[in-house]
Amino acid sequence: MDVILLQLLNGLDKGGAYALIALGLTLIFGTLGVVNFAHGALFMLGAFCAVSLSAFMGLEKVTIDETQMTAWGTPLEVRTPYIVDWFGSAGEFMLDFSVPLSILLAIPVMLLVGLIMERGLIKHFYKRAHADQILVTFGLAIVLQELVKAQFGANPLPQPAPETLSGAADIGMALGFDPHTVVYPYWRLVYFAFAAVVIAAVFAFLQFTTFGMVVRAGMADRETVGLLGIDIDRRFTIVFGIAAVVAGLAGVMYTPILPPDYHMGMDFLVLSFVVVVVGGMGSLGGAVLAGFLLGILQSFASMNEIKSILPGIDQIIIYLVAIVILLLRPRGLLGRKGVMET
Amino acid sequence: MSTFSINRRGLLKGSAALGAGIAAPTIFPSYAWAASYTNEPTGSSVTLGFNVPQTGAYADEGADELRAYQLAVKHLNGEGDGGMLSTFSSKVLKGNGILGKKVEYVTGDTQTKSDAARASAKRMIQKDGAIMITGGSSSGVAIAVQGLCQEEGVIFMAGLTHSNDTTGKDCRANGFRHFFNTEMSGAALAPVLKNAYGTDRIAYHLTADYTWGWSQEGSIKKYTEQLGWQTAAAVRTPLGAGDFSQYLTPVLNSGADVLVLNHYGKDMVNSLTQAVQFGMRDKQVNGKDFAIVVPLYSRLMAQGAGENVKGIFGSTNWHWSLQDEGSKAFVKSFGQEYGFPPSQAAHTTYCQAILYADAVERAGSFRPSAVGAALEDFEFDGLGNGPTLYRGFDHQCFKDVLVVKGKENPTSKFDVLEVVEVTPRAQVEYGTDLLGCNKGPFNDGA
Amino acid sequence: MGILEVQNVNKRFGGLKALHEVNLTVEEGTVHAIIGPNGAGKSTLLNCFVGRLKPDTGSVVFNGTSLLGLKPHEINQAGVSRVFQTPEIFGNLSCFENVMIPAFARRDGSFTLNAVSRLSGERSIQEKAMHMLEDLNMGDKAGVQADQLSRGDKRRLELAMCLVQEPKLLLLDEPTAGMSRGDTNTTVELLRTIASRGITMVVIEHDMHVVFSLAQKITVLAQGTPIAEGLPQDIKGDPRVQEAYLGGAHL
Amino acid sequence: MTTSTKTDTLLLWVFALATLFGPIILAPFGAGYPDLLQKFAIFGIFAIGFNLLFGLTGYLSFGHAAFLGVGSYTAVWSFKLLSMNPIPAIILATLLGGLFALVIGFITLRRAGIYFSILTLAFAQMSYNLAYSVLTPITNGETGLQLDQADPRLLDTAFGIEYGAALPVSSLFGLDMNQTWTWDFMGWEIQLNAGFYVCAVVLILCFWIAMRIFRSPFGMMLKAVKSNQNRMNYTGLNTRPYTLAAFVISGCYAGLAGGLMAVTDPLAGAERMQWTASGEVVLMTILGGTGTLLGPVLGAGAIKYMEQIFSAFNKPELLDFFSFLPTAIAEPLVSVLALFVGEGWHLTLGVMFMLIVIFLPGGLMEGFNRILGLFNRRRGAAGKHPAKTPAAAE
Repeated sequence: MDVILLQLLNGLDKGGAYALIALGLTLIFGTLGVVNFAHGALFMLGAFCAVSLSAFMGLEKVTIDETQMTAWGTPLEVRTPYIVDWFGSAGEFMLDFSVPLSILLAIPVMLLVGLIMERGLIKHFYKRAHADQILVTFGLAIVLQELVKAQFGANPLPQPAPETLSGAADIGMALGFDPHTVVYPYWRLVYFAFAAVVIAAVFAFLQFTTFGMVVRAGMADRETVGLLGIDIDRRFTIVFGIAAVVAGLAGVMYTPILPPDYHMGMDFLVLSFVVVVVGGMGSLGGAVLAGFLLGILQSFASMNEIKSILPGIDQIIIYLVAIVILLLRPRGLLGRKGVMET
Repeated sequence: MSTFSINRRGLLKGSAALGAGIAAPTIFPSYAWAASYTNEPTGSSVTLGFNVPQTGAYADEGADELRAYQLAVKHLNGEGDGGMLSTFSSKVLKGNGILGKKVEYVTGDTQTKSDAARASAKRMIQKDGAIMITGGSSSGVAIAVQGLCQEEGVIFMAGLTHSNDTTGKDCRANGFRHFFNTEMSGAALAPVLKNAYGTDRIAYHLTADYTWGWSQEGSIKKYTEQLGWQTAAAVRTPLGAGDFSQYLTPVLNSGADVLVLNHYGKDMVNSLTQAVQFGMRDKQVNGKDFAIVVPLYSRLMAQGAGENVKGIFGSTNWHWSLQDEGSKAFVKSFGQEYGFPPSQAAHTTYCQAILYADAVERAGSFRPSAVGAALEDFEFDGLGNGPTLYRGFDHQCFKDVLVVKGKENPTSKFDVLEVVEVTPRAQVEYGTDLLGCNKGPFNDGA
Repeated sequence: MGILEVQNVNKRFGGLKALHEVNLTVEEGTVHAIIGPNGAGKSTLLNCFVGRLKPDTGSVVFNGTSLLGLKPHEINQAGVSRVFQTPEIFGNLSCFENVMIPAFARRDGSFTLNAVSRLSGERSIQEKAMHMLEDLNMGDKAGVQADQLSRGDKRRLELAMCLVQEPKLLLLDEPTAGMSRGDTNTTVELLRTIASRGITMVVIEHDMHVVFSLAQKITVLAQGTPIAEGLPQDIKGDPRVQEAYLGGAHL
Repeated sequence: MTTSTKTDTLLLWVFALATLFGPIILAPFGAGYPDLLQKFAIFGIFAIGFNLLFGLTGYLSFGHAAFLGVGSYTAVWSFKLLSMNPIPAIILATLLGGLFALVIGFITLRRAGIYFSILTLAFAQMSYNLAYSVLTPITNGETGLQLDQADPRLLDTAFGIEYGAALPVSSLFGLDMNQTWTWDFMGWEIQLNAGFYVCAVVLILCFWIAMRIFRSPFGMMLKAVKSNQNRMNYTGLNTRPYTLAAFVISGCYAGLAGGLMAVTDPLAGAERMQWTASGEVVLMTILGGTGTLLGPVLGAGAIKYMEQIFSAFNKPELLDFFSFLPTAIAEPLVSVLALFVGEGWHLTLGVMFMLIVIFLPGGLMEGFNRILGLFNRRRGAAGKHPAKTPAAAE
């Protein structure tokens, strides 16, 4: 029972990440009709916002101690972060909370990245074939990740969660389990809550603001909305920015779970496409539903009990589910008719 | 070659069949047939091929390997401070290149994919005339390139490859490995684990689901079960899983009190980071402190796991903090060139380049069979791992193995591991029948 | 016994009754028009003929075989061709190829792996297609890419594609929709020529001028039910028909 | 009509000669060595086959690498169990590639558009994941399937062919596939390799078949599928068997390419089936020019060339190259350029994709046609040769 509960938590946590990435991807599909292969790269850029901030805050005052030598024969360098030097314990607190603080950096940066990407590149590809969109955004993804690699190297860079959130919570106790049976890392709980909040915010934004209403109308019938004299293109540009921010935030908050490296975007790319397609192209609710569904199924498929009956099932479960769902429901779980079918 | 005559006949027939457009081989100048082995160096220089991962997950290790090779080339050509040449027990290298020929090199990107690695190795052999191929950062690639070098008739000096198979069931006469393997890791780690954790332990293995992972799991199981440990479960995880939470949570209540992570590279960084997040380093099970073991450590990768490596045991081929003369000379030489200490990948590849050059010098020829014979059963010292034997039977180096632990109070970002035990060579040696190597004859190619 | 016999066809979409007890007989060699106000169920009925929709109850029998449950390509192979409201053509192929494709479909059936023969060696098909284009005054446009054509020419091309199959029954869904007066007149002339060759046609049309200059028989649909059927002159004066068309505007 | 047949014959001849003289033509570009030439031919075949599906029907498969992988595994097994002769290996690889495509195509072609793409991707990733792990007894997992001294090779044994103590080499009735004749030609070392010529002959054959398909009624039907499936159905044509046939033919091409990879280099690794490998052939086709005959071969060549040649440059070589410049200029120039070569060759690839698709949507073929058009226009303007009127009817 405790094992099931833990796997459910794992699934929700994974699902949160899948849903966040897929949400932006499907938003871009639904509004702009663009297949964005650079979406994984946006996730990766978000993660590197966190890396940059902690690197920036971690800038160190270097004093060279000539009396001591390193093993490789250079004088020993004594390093203290400027921020600690200046602000004392407040500085230490900021260093500790660099990942959550990175959200503040990631929002403007990712918005800007999104706007530049859309205005500079994507908008020229609205009317082009999907194959062209794939090629150009894939090229962009490679360029972005190679630039990050040139700057930060290829190895993962650890981004610890804040000290107070780095342990694990004994949540089983509250639910009547024995102590120490259902423990779960604080940060993963934070991540799940964060994913839920962001998803809710995006839905609320589209549901309850006039801006969102116009965007939804535009998703349903772009031409008609255009005929009403509403500048739908500019709104779609902003939608692209929002999608970039959502992907970026997913990346920022994921860094304590998965030490970021330049290639992490590609690792998530295929998966996020599968999630979007299973959910139904252009369906926001579908993306969220499919994200959680696949996350949970993946978790359960990895259990020893199941693997011993079906070896290797955990490696293919996502794809297997995608195949079954697409054959049973041609347009995905909540897909609308006519989207991306030609 | 019992089929030589058939070959010759068929060959003429075949080439005639290729038809117009290609001249028949008879018009070729005869010197094309005179080369007695692949890429025999005829000029004043000799070309080595450095095949390292430049893209993909191991790009940083590949970059470090390349740095070490460039340093070795400098030293071989008599530039720089000579590094380990001065501490190496064999003194035939004079700093005038190899056999008086200046050492030049070409590079290739393995991408940590067998196909890409073979393609770039072929380019270096077929186009650039490389006489020897070396490098790599995974066993799949090492075995693939080793097989290629056997076919092409050049020597392969393996880089970072830890699977038993490289010098076990997939060994080749033209291939040589300086790095240690999972069998040695198991043999070296077991006594240390016994001292630290006792003999009454239950281990839970998470294993990367491919050849190296299985090999590592098998070795650790074998040696820990000899200690009296039990194995609760051994679970296979997909390569590049990213999030390992679904494999980690079953560990919590399995009754196991040791978690063995048979992962390498990014998988190791991720699974270790996440295991620590699940509180596994501070946990108590069966009245004992829960322990995590990472059988194969890489310092470059351990940096990616940050603070999570603290207090966690593993094994490694070499570490820059070693205090023997060879290691000190190498660290100094490398550090002054690049400003930071070398990794074990850099060390093993540097050694391989030096060992190759030395063998050529001693053999007096670049001919692969002659060089190979010079390397076989070669005893040497002064390259950082103590007295070492290049065993002739399977072309595996036997030397001391380091058991390391994540350092509690690192003084710099390079200082993440501390050496807790140098397991002497005698303890990690194994018989020739254990891994079943059948390497076949040398191939000189052409 | 007509070439197309429709009996007691019913079709519902959820709560909406789209077709109700439709009975219809199309005689061989005639032009039969189906008219009715918007939403009367004309297109739904047509879709039931070609296999796009399946009636809930009732039967559609063509030339002695039931069309129910057949796929569109099977119905076409049985001899029914269809012209769409907006021309459905192969936009990025030349007009010549557009006409060759149906010619092949008629000769080789719904699938042949004809990968070894050369298009340029298919003399009889080429002649047939070229002949068809010339017949419809499009000989000079043979090499033009189809989506470069004017709307009228697209319609004409689509007709050529249907006619080259020598269909036993030709279905036309508003063949003059969105056309200028001039284009409409030319199209009507064209259709009359085709009709005069004895090809059976079912026409759905809004334009009464077109209907009365073409049809030998007219069925009027209103709210999914046939309310009148007969010769054009009978229909013209039928008060029920005038009633159905927006409260009796004079036709 | 006859002109088009003539043009085709000419194109075929030019293509065949260019392929056969490849080792000489490409030597000055540093690409005239056997392995790269073999890769050009093999990936050329792969891309031609992919284009038969994608270029003609518009179905974008993201799983074609799976068929390539199946072909490779089949060929290596054929070497192990039957004979080192490449002919049974190639035939079996083609058949199994096609068979695998038939099964996957039968399921995936029920959907179109991006749904089809993701379905094929899912199948290919499943194949890759399984080949890497649980199917190791068949695929030898990470290490890849290799030849062994102790393999049975039943046919070879039956014909009394033995291979001595060394590992056997695939050989066409005695002509070893790794046999290379070198020849000094105007200062360049020309390498004529038996394995390459086997690939080249197969490539020319494949090109010819593709050309015949393009010009056949079947090819026209496939173009019609891309153009308007609705009209296809109402014209009495069943689209499913057409798309399935295209999918299977293109799977055969992929299997054949995989088989040839094993013939020239008898090792089959699982990463050949990874989605990135499927993506690569998509990129080759689009880069060269989707739906053109020659484009995919050019695209395959361009990407393989970059992979080998750009990745081989390193900083010291660049510094050497620019040593004629003063260091103040050379240093920064080299550090910028170094981003694009050696370990940064992926960056060049990414930039190239973007530039091509932005400025040359029709791929390299469009580029050539534009240059050709420019040339023709200039000649036309000079009044010597009036611009040719486009041929009517075909």
